[in-house]
Amino acid sequence: MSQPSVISRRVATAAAVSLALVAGLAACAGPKSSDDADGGSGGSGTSGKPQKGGTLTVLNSNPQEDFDPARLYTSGGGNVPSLVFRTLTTRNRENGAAGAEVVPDLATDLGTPSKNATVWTYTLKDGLKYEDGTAITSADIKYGIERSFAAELSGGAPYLRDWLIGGADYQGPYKDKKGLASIEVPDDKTIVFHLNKPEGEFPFLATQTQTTPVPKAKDTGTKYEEHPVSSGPYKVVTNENDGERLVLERNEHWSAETDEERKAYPDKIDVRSGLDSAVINQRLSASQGVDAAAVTTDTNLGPAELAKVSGDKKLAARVGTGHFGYTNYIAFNPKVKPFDNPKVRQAISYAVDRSSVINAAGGSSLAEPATTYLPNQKSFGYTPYDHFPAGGTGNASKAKELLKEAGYPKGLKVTLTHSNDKDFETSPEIATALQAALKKAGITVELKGLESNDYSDTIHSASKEPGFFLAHWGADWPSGGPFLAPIFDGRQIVKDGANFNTGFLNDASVNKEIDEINKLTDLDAAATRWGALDKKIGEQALTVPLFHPVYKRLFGQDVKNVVISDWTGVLDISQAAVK
Amino acid sequence: MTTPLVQVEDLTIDFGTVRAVDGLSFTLEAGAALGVVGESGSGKSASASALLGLHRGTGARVTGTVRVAGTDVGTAGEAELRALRGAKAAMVFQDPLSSLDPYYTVGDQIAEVYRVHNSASRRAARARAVEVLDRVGIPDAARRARSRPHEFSGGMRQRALIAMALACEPRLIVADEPTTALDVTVQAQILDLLHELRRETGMGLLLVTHDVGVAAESVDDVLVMQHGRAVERGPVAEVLGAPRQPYTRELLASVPRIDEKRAAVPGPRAADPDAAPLLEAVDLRREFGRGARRVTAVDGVSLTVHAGETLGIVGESGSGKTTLGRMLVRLLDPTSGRLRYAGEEIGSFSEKAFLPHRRELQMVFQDPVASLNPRRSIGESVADPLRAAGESDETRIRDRVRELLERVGLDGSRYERYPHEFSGGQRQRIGIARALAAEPKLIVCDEPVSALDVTTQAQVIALLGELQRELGIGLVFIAHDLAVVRQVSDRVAVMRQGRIVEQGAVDEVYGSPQDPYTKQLLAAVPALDPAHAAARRATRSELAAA
Amino acid sequence: MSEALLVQEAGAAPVAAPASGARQFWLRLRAQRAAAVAAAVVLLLLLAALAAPLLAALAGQDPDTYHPDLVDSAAGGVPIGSFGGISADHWFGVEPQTGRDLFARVVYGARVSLGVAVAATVLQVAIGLVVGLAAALGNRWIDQVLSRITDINVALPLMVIALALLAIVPPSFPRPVLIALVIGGINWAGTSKIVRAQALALKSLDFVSAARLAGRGRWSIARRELLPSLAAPVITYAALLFPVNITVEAALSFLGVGIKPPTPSWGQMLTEADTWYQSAPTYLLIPAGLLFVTVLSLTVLGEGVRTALDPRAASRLRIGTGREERGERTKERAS
Amino acid sequence: MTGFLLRRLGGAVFVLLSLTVILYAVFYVAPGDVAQIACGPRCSPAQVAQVTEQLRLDDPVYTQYWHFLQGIVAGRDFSTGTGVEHCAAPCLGVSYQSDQQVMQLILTKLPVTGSLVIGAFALWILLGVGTGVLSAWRRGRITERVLTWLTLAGIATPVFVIGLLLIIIFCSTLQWLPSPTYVPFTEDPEQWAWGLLLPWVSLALIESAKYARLTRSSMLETLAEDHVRTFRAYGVGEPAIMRRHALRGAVAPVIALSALDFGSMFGGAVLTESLFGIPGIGRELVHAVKVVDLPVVVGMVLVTGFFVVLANAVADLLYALADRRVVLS
Repeated sequence: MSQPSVISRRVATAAAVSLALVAGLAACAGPKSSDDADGGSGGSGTSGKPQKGGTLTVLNSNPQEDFDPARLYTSGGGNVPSLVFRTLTTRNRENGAAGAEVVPDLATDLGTPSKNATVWTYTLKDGLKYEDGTAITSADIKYGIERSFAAELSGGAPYLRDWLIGGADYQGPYKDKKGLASIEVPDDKTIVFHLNKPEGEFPFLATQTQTTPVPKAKDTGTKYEEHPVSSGPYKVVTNENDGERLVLERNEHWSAETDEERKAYPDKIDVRSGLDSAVINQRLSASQGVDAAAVTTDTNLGPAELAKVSGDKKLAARVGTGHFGYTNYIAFNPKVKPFDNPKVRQAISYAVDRSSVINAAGGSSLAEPATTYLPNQKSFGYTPYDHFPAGGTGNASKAKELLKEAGYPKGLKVTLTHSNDKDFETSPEIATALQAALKKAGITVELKGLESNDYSDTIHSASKEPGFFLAHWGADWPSGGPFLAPIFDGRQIVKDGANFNTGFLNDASVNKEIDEINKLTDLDAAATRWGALDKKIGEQALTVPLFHPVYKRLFGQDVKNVVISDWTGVLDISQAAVK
Repeated sequence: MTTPLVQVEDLTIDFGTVRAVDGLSFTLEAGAALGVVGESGSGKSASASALLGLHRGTGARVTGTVRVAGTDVGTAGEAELRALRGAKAAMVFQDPLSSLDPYYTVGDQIAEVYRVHNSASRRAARARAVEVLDRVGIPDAARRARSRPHEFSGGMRQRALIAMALACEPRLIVADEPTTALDVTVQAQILDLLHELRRETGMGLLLVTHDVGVAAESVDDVLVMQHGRAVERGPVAEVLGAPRQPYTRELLASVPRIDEKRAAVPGPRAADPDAAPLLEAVDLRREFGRGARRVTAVDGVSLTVHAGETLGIVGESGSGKTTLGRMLVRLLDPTSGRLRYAGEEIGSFSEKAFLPHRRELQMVFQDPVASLNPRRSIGESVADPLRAAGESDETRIRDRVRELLERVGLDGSRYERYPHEFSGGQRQRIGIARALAAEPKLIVCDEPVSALDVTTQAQVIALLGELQRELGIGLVFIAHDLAVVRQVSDRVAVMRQGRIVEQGAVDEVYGSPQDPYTKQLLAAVPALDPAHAAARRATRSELAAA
Repeated sequence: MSEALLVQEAGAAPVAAPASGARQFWLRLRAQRAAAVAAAVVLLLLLAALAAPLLAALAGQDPDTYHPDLVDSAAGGVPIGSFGGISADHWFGVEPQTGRDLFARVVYGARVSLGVAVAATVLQVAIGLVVGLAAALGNRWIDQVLSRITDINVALPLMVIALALLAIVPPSFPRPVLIALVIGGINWAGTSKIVRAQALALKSLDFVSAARLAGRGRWSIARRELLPSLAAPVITYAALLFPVNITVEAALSFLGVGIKPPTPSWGQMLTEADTWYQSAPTYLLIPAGLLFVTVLSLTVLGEGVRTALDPRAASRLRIGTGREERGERTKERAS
Repeated sequence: MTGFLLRRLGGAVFVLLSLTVILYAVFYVAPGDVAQIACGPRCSPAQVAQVTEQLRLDDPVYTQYWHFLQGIVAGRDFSTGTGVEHCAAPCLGVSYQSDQQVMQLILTKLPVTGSLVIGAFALWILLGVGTGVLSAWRRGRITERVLTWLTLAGIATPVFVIGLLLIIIFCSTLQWLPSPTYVPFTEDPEQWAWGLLLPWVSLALIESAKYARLTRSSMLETLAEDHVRTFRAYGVGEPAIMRRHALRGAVAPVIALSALDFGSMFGGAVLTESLFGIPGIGRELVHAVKVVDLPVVVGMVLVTGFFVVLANAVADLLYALADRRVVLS
């Protein structure tokens, strides 16, 4: 009797929703674009030139349960995996907006597009080696991508499946020995991707860990994550309790000459996870013993802790602030009455009290008001707009007026669906704040809190989707594409599975514009057009953007060279030094 | 003459508002034996405790002087008091099981006491424990010293307690009801032991007891107490033989006597031995537990009860008499055997099938506290059989209950009262009223008077007799007290280890017992006449030797 | 507190404590000063909970209104002013982040916390009574089956089942009711064990036999003869269960499956306030203090009830109602 | 004795099987698409269908249960994609969400929870019994009152509040202790102890309260018994009475309760484990419930249930050993 084992362990946090980084793996933030480029608002805890050596301790709440490149979602697999896995391209490891750029990693450049950006060709650098000294070949990268199609190793982002020719039907190398024909490896250094439509953002996709080379001979299927073969500066020495305790040591076969991005100062990385977030912040603020050289890659300062930190200058100097492309918003399902009526949606847009929502999310230091769906960062093509100005605390009279026009002179009674997670995002606190604000506009809100799995199932089901609910969306990479397309592209409506086009928008002009932008390989030009598209879609009031979170995280007093990019928002541990 | 061993002057003890002892004075000379006799509540136990200063720290108020073996108990310091306790005067308590620590071996407990008063090594103290245990007649004392109290029988435990008292060779032993919890045969042995020890060691004995017979057997002088006061004191033969005080006379008159025949019964007693018996048990057996722990409580008992007659069942504890009684009214199912009632085989009836007859077989229980639900009014308890029979007219129920209460000699208006507002004897009457409410054909009385003082016993027994004559019901009277059984029964059955060893007309069995066990039982009953008691002690040792 | 202890403690109560009218019970309870004070405190808390809207109105506040102006948004939403923003308007200060009035939330929270705990306790006692009685009175088979079911109940991890059940039941079902049902439905084994043991002990008493002889059926006996006598141990046990239930509600909140906002409960407040210990201590101290006072009062009251239910206690309390108890056994005063 | 053990064994098997049936039933109706969760949020319906098939979630629930039982008796095989992994009997299955065999998972978590429980246990017995003895000895005096208040505070305070306060006081403010972390005993016994000290203390503070009460009440009960009167009447001093007789009376109930607590703590230290980040059974269990990882939930509950059942039997045995009057039945 045999039963296939399984799959990702992707856990509630990730499942809930937005997907994207969010989850425990990479949450994060980088200094705000305005915060500039020279050191990040976090600054570098201690002055002095960073030196090699020492042990960097990582205190996390979520274990690195997935350590298989096929199963990681976030670009570069977030922080820790990126020390072990190199990818075709990668994030630019710099502070702020500069960090939102994509740069080559294993490949010599960002890829050569042809045939209207439907074919992308990459050439590998020379001298690339695994931890065992064997050479990395383009065939290994192809194999790494193919195995991510296996049901046993699911969990990655959907783009390869959606973009590669034949991707939708391919079941991975375990079932289909022939492999995926749309990936060609003419020689050991070259790899060619054939896409089913133009995708100017392919270089961004190439940052994902699925493009990490996996030597076929070393593949042990679901067991691979116990000891993945390193291509990066560190190798896994210990992996206990499914990623709860990780010890990484230097990979002697990694050469800094081939890797401009990873600084790899510490000799050893010690990841301890499964800690309560309050405990992590306590330890980081005390910064005693090993905790002096500690950081966290998944735990933000909560409002209470922020209150404490803001009263302590010394401690405040050890806070890294980051902005990650992320929006929390109200979503409407226009198929459900009364939200089919644009006036009702507009009325609610006018009525929201963003200041109390922001307070509920942790206050103005932890959240910035959002009136646009796209995050307020240049790389996304941020174009400011506020179609239904509610001011700081809501415009109740305008809302009432609209309700009257919509045929609800005596007010309205609606149900707001939210999750029961304690995440300050789609959580009850936010819903409660909205409830109080809408009451002023004569809208009685009943709250319906769902447990995480139920919530995720419900809001992503075309048939069960509620009319009025809290949602959030994070960037798979810092561009408008993965932010707008899944949500507003009418061809991505999924009837019998997880659907993310929650407004069921299927507008030919929107669909066409998305296709047009995808053809652009000039990413700056694309960004501008994404911004314009966002503004245009915003008029339909299918969502009410609420706030963009700001991430604040403590690091130990010995930590130097703190780099926080706008891409991940996380203090980048590949740059951190402890000596 | 030297100072007396015990000198009590004007002793008064108050518990809160209740005065337990009221101006008591007496003395006890070294080596003498004094019996303190009285009914419950007479203050006899409280007085005994005062001799060792045991009321200290309990909230009781003690005034007057108590001197024991040269120690002024009232004013002595803690250390002085501890030096008195056990070493000069030792106490033997009533309930031998609860008076020993269940967690330690008997030997260790005696050794502990010994070491308090003697600087002896652990080993020496243990040796002393074995020595005294051997002295009090524990067989194989060295081995039994390593047993825990629950592994001892009641008599053995009482011996162990006496051994503990002997350990430090005290000048006085205060024994508080030392035999009350024991069977007659064992009681006799313990009394004999005390007698012998006293003769041997010359220590003084203060014996507190409610049983005049026990006092008659064991002491030189007797002090009768009532309501906390001394009523009469004198040499035992004098007080018991020719009481001067009315209370003493009343007390003595109430004591049932084994050698006294049942008074002739006036009125109709429909005990026709030829008529079909009301209840017939054939070869009844009852087992408890399963497997290796199986115990046979009743082992093949056959008997008959006729309407209007009283069958007495006597036996010591563990003889199976209570189990038998409960089977007779179907509170317990027999393991095997037959039980015929009114011509029907009811032994195998299901509870449901038996229901029509259920109320015709009633029982009066031993413990007047446990047999009434403390949280229900007594009227409700008595009305239970009426309601269960389907009567729902509240007035009729009340009338009938009043009638019944009055019939058993209680105030019929006390329907709403709760059991704790009644004395033991009254509660027993309520129990009888409840049994009568069911209009029974047969009542099994399980030790109905053993928890009562003698004067009360006599009244309850008289009531039962009266009712039987009046209603013609059959009675089964179960008791351990041979004298009581003799007073009430037409026929008697003697039980031992689940079997009936002897059965017959009451005068025949008491007059010329056939079974050796019956003889032994009869010989163990304490006699009121001290002279007679000495003779019986001799008989007992003969029987024991035989 | 594990139920084993509770069993142990309540089990120490005498089987069929003899004789006590309601009045004597009351006398004995009143004679214990600590218990009397505790009873008053409990009563006060219950009243406060019942009169929550009134009390909040008296303070001129309600539990749901946001006061964004009373918190420092940039500092994470810490209340402005000393001691968590305590003022003439806000007697207990305001809640961090939202600025909602803490006094109003505390009194409304008392409703939920005490309500859930009362309901859960009642449920535990009710199920425990039925199962325990049935096991004690039924035949060997019924006893075996029910005892095994009780074992299963003991072995079921409360938190796991609570997590699962709270996810299954539709969110429209009132959460406090659900939580009471879950706590009550999962944690009754202790009660049933006590009831079974006590009922077995009582069953062998003569007055139960007498009721059988009177022709009463099993359930009639259980109701009339056993139930009144079970009251003592069960009440004692319930007084111990109650505070445990309050902390279980808090623990469920801590695990994220407790009472849902905006409904306040002490447990939920404690959980939220946990991290605010340093920056807004009153937020933690007020519900924690109240919880402590409640548990303390209930425990003292429980002890008091247990003492009062034991008539032998009367002599200790020197109110002279139980003194004759002992002598009574063997005494007849001229009847 | 043999009979006692056999009956207990039978009862235990019945209880444990019932637990698994209940869990299968509860999770059958629980919301949350296991395959979707296992697959990841952006899986296509086709991919989810593949995962469903792989996890055999398309089988009827009773078939799934049957396979579970078969696994316990005979073991099962699981595909890793590149090969087959054998899960030897007694096989509790493989996690839906990770690839670990449940048995292995349990074996890695047991020592962790074991460390927590054993240390806390020793501490709470010491603390609880000590407090109980002291308050029985000083009954009616101020010491007893203070101790009573302290124990009540222990009962009234949720462990997550006490735990956090301890961290703040000892790790942050006073900086006397390193932050709590779990280091396996086999790796470094000294760090193991230091790392677990605060969790031990937190649990002990809360648990010891009831032991204090139990010890005190048992001792007072014993002091009211007749045999204590006997020894007083024989001149035995009060200290010896307390030590030899009163305390002895508390031994049996304390031992019995300890066994029960010890057993139930294996699944019951959820809050402590969560707060201090101790990767033990309780925390894993809560996590597994949240992600609908049925094999892990069932396996873990079987283990915690086993400890509870075992503890019950051990408690009875110990009670009988401590108090020879008790007969095992």
